[in-house]
Amino acid sequence: MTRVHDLGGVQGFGRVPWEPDEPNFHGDWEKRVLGMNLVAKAPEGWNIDKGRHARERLHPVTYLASSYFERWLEGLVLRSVEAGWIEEAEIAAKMGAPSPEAPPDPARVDAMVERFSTRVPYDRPETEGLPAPYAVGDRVRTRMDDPTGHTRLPAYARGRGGEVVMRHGVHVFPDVSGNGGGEAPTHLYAVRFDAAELFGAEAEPGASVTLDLWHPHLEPAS
Amino acid sequence: MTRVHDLGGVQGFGRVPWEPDEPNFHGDWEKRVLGMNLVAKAPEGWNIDKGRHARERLHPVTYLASSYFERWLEGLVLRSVEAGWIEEAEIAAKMGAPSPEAPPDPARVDAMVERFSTRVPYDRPETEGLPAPYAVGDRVRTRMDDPTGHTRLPAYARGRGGEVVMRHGVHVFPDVSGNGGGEAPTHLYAVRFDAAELFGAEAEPGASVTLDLWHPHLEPAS
Amino acid sequence: MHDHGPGHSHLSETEARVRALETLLAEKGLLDPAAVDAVVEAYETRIGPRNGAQVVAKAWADPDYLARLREDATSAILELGFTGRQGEHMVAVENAPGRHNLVVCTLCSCYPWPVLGLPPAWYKSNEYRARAVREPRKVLADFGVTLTEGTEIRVWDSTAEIRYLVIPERPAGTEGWSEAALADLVTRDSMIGAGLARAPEGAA
Amino acid sequence: MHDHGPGHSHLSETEARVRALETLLAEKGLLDPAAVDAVVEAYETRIGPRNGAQVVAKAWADPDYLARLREDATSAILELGFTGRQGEHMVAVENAPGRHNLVVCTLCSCYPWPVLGLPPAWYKSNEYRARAVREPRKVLADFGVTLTEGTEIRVWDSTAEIRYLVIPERPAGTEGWSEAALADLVTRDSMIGAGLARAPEGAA
Repeated sequence: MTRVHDLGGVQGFGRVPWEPDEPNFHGDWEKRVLGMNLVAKAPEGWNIDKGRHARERLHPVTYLASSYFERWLEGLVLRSVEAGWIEEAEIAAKMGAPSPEAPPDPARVDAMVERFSTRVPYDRPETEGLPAPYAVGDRVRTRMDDPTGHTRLPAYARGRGGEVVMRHGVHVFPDVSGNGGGEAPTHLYAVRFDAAELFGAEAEPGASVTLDLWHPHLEPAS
Repeated sequence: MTRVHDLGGVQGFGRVPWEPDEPNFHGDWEKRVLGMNLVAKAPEGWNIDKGRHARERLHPVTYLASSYFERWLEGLVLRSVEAGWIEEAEIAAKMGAPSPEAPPDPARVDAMVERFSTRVPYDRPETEGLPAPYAVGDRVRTRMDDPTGHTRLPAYARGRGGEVVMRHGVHVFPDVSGNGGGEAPTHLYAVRFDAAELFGAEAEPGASVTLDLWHPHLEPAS
Repeated sequence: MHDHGPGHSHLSETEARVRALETLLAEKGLLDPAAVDAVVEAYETRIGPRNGAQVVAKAWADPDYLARLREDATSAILELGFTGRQGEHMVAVENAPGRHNLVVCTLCSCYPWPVLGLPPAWYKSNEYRARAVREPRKVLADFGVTLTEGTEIRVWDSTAEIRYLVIPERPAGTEGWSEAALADLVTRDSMIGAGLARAPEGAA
Repeated sequence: MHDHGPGHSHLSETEARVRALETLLAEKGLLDPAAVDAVVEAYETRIGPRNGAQVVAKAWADPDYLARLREDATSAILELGFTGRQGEHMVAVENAPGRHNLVVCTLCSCYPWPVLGLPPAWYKSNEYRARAVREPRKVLADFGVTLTEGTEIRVWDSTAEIRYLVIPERPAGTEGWSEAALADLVTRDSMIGAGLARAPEGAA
């Protein structure tokens, strides 16, 4: 893997901590972290891919030892610090502040439902200059690169042969947009890999993994 | 990577914590951990590869967040528990025990220097039935497998093309011996990889990495 | 042994840090705490797996709807009023005899919020993200789901903004049921592939 | 921020656990605490980088020895009395103008104990293990070592029981020096490749 967030196939983890009828939150602080991430001011040019990469850039030990909402908390801190808006010492100085929670205003809840139920799609018109797309049924092989920035090609699926099973159209390419390079939209596909191709002879029989991958992740396979 | 111990090339780590004239130990407990690992009774059939794999099998978060000697401590606990000799609860019951340190007996120190200055080699006679070895200068490619047990082929060097630069003879094969399968000695080589082959276009120019790899890790490269 | 469960040992420190950050952001005009309350309330009470259950129930009950769901899941789901953040591009994947689908996001924790609400902690866990792609059958066994020998398992790793909704198999003994009654059988886990739809009460 | 430096937050708990384990193993007859003391003393006082420095100094001063070191480093090092655990199979790799060697063990922390003693903490750190293979030049810069532009860097990842000893370049201005005087210029770090040999005092 490139970074420790790239967890697919990593060994040594135990039982999945499933609980029946699990609540959305395990403490009020988790609610605040979710809400802050959704409504706090974001830097100019911020996007979902930069948000993911902020969490990925947490220290590896911090990342792996933290819960989801702890990562979201630190990702929000990182983005706000990098924007020059706050400093770590200012947070420390506010430790002990009382909870700002208040009963929500029903009209504002309605507005939020409306706001977050608005579709902000990631597909883009097919522009000239894009390579000819692969077709459903084409055999492809993923790149072996181990790039230093944000990427959506997980390490466990690098350098593996699979089959295009869906075309999703042209989408924003996170490997560029997450690294500040603009949207760089290109063809997006669902590509299916036999488990044995990914995990070798010890893979579970009759299993496959399908990943959504962009054109630059792929090369034609013979 | 297969497991988090497989750290080569993993991104997100900061400055190496170098200190000038660093002491061997940063606390007496580290000495005890080293010494216990070197002189405590080991289970029948124990070997260096099983010892490494015990540490690798620590929980991923524990592994990554622990120091070297903490990993050695927990590896020793794991091996002693798996041998059926101690139980975790017995350690808990001894918490608060006084330090057993005592001034070392000079004669015993001499004996220890003698004992640990005895060569216990890992090379073995070349037996019939081994495949014909690669020669220095041969181009080879590493396997893509992601095995579930102990392996000495790091993830960053999987599926990469390199050149045999030394033949080390026939050595015990940890990918077998670390998993309880006996010594399975086979040809061992030093194989050199250009950094760009391992890390792509962003690799540092003029760099290479040479790994010691065993015959089953390799396939001829065209 | 050391505690390696994430997030439970620093709770009070984390709580204090969260409050400090919120206070700081609010003072700097970067955040409106009342908006935090409102968006949390929205996801706690209005946006959740009951939405997805309606989609599944309609797909079971209405062959024309199922056809539209197969053709363009985003539009078919929008027919029921569900869309928005993390559900912009929907694909429905159908379980069938001999085929089971399981959804994961190994790189973060992508999840179809408009139809399923917020993801449960197990979905976001290191354990699930690491293991679901490598040993889906063992993971399902952890959840108490044992598939028929020979069942094909299709794991979907949500690496893009496409969100996958599993359509579980319709339980036997539900012929002629209303969509509302059917929806009560559709659990959140069944729409991730981590469970099956509930059998009707009284069924074997 | 959370503390992510390994091992410094649980010190007293770890200390207590170490003592508990040692007491338990001793009571069960699995360990002799006096043997622990003795082996620690051996590595603290008898087995260390002074050994390797003698090898390097002799290689600099004695062309015949250098030839034997190149031919069979294990035997040549044994001539000086150094062998044993973690030094069973030695290979010497020589720096030269335009070529620098750096040794790491990415999978654990293999290190040539008979000639260098126990590895320093930085060698065993996650940071060094992760970065040395991917960005050796940046890592060397962290150590204050700046190589001439265009210098080839050969990183050696110690994945087997072969142990690599770096022979640093002999500093200028040491012509005719005794092996003992030369050995004083050979630092531990220079034999890992993480440093250079010291320049003679008074040299520019």
